[in-house]
Amino acid sequence: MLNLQATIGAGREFTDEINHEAGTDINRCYQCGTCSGGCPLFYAMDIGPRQVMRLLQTGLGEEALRARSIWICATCDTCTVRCPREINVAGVMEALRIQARRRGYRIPAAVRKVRILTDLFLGSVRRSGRIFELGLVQGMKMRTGELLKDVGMGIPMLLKGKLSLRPHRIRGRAEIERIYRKVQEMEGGSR
Amino acid sequence: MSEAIKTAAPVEGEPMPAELKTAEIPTRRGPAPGDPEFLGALRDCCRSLLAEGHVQRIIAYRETPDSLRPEVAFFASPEETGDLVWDLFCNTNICKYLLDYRTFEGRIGVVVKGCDARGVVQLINDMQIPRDKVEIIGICCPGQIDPAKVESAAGEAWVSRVVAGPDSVEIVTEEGTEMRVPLESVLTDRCLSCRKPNPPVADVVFGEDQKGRISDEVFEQIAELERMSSAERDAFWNRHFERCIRCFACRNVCPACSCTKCVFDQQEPDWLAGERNQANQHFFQITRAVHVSGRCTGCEECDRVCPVGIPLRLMNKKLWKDVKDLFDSPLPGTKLGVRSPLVMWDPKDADSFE
Amino acid sequence: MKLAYYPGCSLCGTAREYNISTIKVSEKLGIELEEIPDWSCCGATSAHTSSPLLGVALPARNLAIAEEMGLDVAAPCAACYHNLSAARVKMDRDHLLRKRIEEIIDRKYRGKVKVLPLAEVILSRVGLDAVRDSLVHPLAGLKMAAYYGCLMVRPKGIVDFDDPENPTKLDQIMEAAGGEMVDWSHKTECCGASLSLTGTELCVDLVGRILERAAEEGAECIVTACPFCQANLDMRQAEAATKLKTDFRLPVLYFTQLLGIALGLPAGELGLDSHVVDPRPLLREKGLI
Amino acid sequence: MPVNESAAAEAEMMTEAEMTTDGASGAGADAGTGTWEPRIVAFCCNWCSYAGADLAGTSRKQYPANIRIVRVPCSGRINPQYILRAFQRGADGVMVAGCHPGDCHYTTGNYYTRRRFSVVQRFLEYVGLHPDRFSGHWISGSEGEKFVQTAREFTEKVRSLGPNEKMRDVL
Amino acid sequence: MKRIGVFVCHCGTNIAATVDVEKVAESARHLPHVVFATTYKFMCADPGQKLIADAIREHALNRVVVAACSPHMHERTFRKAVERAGVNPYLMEVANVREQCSWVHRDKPVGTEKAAALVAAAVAKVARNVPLESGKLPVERRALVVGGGIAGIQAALDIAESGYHVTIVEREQSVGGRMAQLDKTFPTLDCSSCILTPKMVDVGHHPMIEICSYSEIESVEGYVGNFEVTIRRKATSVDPDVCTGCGECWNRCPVKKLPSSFNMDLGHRPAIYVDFPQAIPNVPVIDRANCTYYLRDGKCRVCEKVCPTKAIDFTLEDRLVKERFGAIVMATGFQTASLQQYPEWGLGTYPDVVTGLHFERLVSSTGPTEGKIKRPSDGKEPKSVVFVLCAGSRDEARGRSYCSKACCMYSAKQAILLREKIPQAQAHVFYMDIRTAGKDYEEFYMRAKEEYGVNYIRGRVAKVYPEKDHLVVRGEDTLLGRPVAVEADMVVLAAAIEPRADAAALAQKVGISYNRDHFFSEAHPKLRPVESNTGGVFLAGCCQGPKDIPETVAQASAAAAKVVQMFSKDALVSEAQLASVNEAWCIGCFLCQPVCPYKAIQPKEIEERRGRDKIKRTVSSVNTGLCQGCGACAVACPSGAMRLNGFTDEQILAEVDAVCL
Repeated sequence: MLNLQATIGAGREFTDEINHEAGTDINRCYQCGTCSGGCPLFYAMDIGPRQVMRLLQTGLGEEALRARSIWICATCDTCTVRCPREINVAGVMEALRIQARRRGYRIPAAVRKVRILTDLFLGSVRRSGRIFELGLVQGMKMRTGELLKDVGMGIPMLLKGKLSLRPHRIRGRAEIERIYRKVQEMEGGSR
Repeated sequence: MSEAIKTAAPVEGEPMPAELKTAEIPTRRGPAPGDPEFLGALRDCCRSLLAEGHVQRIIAYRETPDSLRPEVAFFASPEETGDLVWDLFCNTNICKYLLDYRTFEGRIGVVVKGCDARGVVQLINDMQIPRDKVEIIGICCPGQIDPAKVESAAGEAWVSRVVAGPDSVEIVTEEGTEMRVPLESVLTDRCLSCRKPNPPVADVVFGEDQKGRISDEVFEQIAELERMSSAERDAFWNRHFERCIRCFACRNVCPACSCTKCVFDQQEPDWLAGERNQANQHFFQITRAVHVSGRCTGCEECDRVCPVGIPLRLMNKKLWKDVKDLFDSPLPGTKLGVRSPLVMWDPKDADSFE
Repeated sequence: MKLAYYPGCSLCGTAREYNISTIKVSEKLGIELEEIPDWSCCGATSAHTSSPLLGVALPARNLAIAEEMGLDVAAPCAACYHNLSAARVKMDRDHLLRKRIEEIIDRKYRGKVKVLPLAEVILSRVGLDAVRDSLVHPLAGLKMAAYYGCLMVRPKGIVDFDDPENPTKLDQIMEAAGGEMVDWSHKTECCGASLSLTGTELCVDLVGRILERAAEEGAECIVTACPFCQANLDMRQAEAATKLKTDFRLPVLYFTQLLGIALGLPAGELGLDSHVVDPRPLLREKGLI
Repeated sequence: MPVNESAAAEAEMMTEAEMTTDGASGAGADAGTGTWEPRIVAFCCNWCSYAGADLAGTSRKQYPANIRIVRVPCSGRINPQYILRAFQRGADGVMVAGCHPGDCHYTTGNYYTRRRFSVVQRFLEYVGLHPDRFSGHWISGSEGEKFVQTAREFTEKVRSLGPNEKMRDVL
Repeated sequence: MKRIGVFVCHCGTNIAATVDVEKVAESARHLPHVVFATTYKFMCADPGQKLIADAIREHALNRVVVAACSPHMHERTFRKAVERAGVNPYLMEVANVREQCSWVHRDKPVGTEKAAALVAAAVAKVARNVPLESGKLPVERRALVVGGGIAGIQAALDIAESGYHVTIVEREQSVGGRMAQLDKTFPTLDCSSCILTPKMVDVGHHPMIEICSYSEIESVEGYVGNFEVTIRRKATSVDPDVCTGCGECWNRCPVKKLPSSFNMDLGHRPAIYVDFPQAIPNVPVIDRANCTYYLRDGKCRVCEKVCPTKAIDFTLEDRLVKERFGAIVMATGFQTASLQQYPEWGLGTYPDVVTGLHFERLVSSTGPTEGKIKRPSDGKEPKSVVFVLCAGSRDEARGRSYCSKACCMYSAKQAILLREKIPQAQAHVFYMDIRTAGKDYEEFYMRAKEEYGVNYIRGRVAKVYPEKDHLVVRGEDTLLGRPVAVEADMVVLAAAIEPRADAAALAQKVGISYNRDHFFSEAHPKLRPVESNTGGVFLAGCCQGPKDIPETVAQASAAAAKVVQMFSKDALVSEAQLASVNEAWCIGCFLCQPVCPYKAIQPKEIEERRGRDKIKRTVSSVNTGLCQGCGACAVACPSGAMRLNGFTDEQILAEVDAVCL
């Protein structure tokens, strides 16, 4: 049996933090389901954006941190645009993803690749200031073991010069490194 | 005499006639003040008006022992007009005396220069005297001389006589010494920036239309005040309002102030208390200025007569500038039948409210 | 008129043809593009989904450089336009954030720079009449479906290029280029490109839905202004067709490529050879190349 | 003059002294904490802004108690001399509120308010009153929230300016 | 000798909770002229009013201050109470210590101090009040009803039945309004025209009712009891006295294909038309914008030729008719939202996406499809129809935060009609909350689900798009927690009810206020729902807010009762707080005259002694019949000669002084 006034009390602080980060107010949500209905990836999610809002409203926000949905969300903002209660739904999903990472929650296996790609992407930018696409794809293959994925696509793109072999390093690389460190200091984040 | 323009007194049901017929300036013109026969022609005109019964009284000026300060005189018979005079020392605005003649049986003639004539028109627009009861004898004013400036130019010596030329003035002192100074240096302050020296409405006019002197000096002073911080402006006006002795000369000389029972004289409601603290001084000055805004003809008599020299023109002209910017209305007293813009409205008015 | 050009990482790699056609079309239309010196990546979705500050700081560096150049920024790539515009708007709204970002990127940023997608530059600064006047091969008979995707039009307030539900600006440009535009319902339905490497089977479903609707409305090709959408719709088209047990050959082109053809630019220079679904047969059939 | 049974001769007019009420605490001192609290007089038109203030009440929306409302039938009834009087008696800020132009219950009342106060507002500023101490608003009967918002913002603005000395003549 | 009594109300706990009423009464006792101060739990109740009466007797009070709720609530109540106790009602002032003090300041000491100040202000003001008598106003016992829908018809019938003349001004060709467009009505499913047309006929033939159809309000002058309304009788090109409504003209008119707005553009009508067969008045009008005679100067004239009674007269022009009325009932009804801000639903893009009113026309026997439900795109019979509720309503993001109240019920009805006419068709309803707050409403909704198998899906529709030959409606079934798509041949959007497009402009013409959504504002939502803030103007139907037919009819009869109540008195009690002139101070400058909105100021010759002789002069004077007490003249008068009783300069200055100290 869920003791609601307890969970609401306990979860209030977390919900307020998410409200602050997403710059919105989840208590306005009247559970109409437009966000889930319009979400292109809801069918692949374990709990839809509407249910995530409900969890946060009832203080069970922590549960959302363990869900696959916050990693599947493509931040396409369809939900935010159509929400009749003007809630930044995509912002909430993004804030939950950041909180999950910051609080070190285990990421469900099925969506772990999203985290791997994000780390590879940010690592590549940190090193050379721009994305080294080939390095990214190889990094994904190494870290996920799917060596033959899209191999058919790779060769023609190479031939058409769409995949440069060397990363394009910018002069201001030190600046980018400094930005990463500064952000880390300010956010005290666990990268 | 020109046929008097019939102005309907307030008729039952329609208090303000839709459009008073604005009198065109008549073709009959007398000689200009500078002209030697000017004074004779003026006296003849007044004498014949009285003699032929067109008017029963004429308000003009008369000689006094102090030749720099002629006095206001009320001529009732043709003979008296012998010592009627008009020279460049006729600063006093005589139009307000018409208020004493509201119930006078008969017509009244007034000898008025540009600013005085606007006062007469404003009194007519304020329904205080009907247009057909006033014979306006207008004079295109070359600019009035400030006696104080002449005396300071003459230094210690007593001034016995002054002969005003077109652009210079000859001062003759008791000891017989003579000195010539440029006209501009002795003109009354307001005449230095007078844009409308010619009577806008008159039955007969003496002299040709004068250009007047364009100077934005007062508006520059206002702009400078507007640039100050509110604390500086507060200090500026405190310093001036402090000196006000509440003699009410500014109110008593103003053609737009025609109330018989002024708010400042009322006990109930107790608008203005007697004590001369900064609150009451502010209340008096601000209320007086706001009451006449939209009807002030810009004659600046108030500024001239203020015994303690408070720059009232800086207040009146500021209000006039804002009224003109906001409502684009004509200068009060220049057109018959025009009411104050503050008793009208327009859907497209500017809006300073949120 | 002169603009600071921000190509973005994709236009230097997989979306090479978008870069070439953008530069060529801009020259033809008199838009002077000066590449932002030493620009860096805008962080795409990875930055703002990992750290709010990083998501603003990375684009802010480029905005600061553009501000030094004193030029508004033209960003053809929808993702870069979204991130640059989001950074600008967030810093406009939150004075404290602007101060912290200035500290992070160690550069002055006063927020005087506007960010425009290339389509907006063509529409508002060049004008459709100028495009019509310089047509050489109007795209007569070519039925196109304009696909806007999500980043370029959503959310309102962060990007204000066009209506988030029913955008029409790309349609207007391509109609000015003589093409026939199809009115269809999935113009702004998300194609899931950010999951192309991490959730490929999801992409296939989403791509399938979009292409099915476009084909049903009689479109012969898809026109877009987003390298993510182009890559996703192009590369996943075959898998989507097999999964839906139907076949549709809808070449996915950048609007600058087709605009280039309409403006008479040589086909060879527009990178028409670098698509998975080859557009050249269709274009030859229409007599455009 | 705390007289319960007023034995004073029936003076038709109020003498100045009688006006003082030692019942209410000194002007401006807040009953609770004793720190300075700005006194704000709001002239509200009966049909719109006064009704808006009522709506703020029925919706239990909180706003600073510094605002004290004087009801007038129409914003067109607000005489600029009332503004001067309020500052004289110790007000630190004065608000004038009426119906939106076009909505006036008497059709044209607020058009004159708009004209009159666009002149008076500039003139008050010109003679040295700080512009943030006087403001005008159009608030309709259904804009309870706007009344509260305006009340809060104006109170804070006046609070930041401190007590008003100009034209103050508190007995 | 002023003896003031102060009565501070607890209002239960509404005031007493956050204002120390005893302390307020105590501080009031020290105010000048206050000889008695007390508090009581409910001043407005009988015991409270009795308390005032007793105190007046015991303490010989001649002025009263009641510190309670807003004067808008009980000023009238306390004035009557004071009057019954023998004191002039205008020697009573209300201090608003509830809405403007206790309810908006929770801190008790602060609230108490402010309440004391407000009471001090009321006492200072009442000390300067003078006894006033309200005058008598003549009443024009003729009512104007704006709008000929069911609200207007019901109001008109009730007023006329009470023996007073009523003029109905209806913009369309016929009365009937929205209800004429409906097929069946909930919850009884009886046919709309069967219950409406008899009333229309009554209105058509009632001796006391004049119908000005195809007409609009041009301007409204005057005030309660004495409105002067200019009505624009638009030119119909048909002489109503001669026309018998035989129908020859509209059957033979060559211009056939004009979209019929009555049928929501689903059907067509000729250039000379009546809205629907049972139209009252049964006299057609010519649509001059599309009639060949007017388009190609003088051609065609078929209707003129075929008309047996020669009723056609192309030369008729608009006529401006000026009439006097004592009361006005606003019954201008509603329109459904255009939903242009919702491209994701495709209304206006996909032909098979329609609104509730379109569906009513499709299912109505007088409709374009004679009652057979057919898809607008290809005329096929729909096998699956989706009804979408809250289409535009309850959506603050796009400008409409309110619930349109009637959609849940009429959508259920439409689903039932669909299932009755096409038994094998499926009816789905996407909803957020079903609201059946009426008698037999919930039972009707249950019948739709049980008896007619209507499928209710809890979820707000996210997108509607065409696929092959049908539409797909996408959303989430929030009870299942899964994404759902419903293939539909037709989608019916229950579009939000909003006021007519020109409601705001009409409100300004008549002089009544309206809210953010342009619904007319009622004087008090609970206590005076059918009165506007402007005396003599009453409200009925959806123009005041979304509602269904039963509520509309109830409001119409209520408004009629108010009108009849007004007419039943021999004269109207006029406002007592009017302007008056202090003739001694008035200099006759007439600055007051142009600012008076009611032209109530006229010149007056008076005789005065000036020294020995008598003089005659002109001063201003106020026509108490026209003056409404706005006070603009009092401010325009520099000397203060023009006074507004009840709000004189002395009173307001006293209030300002008390409020500031």
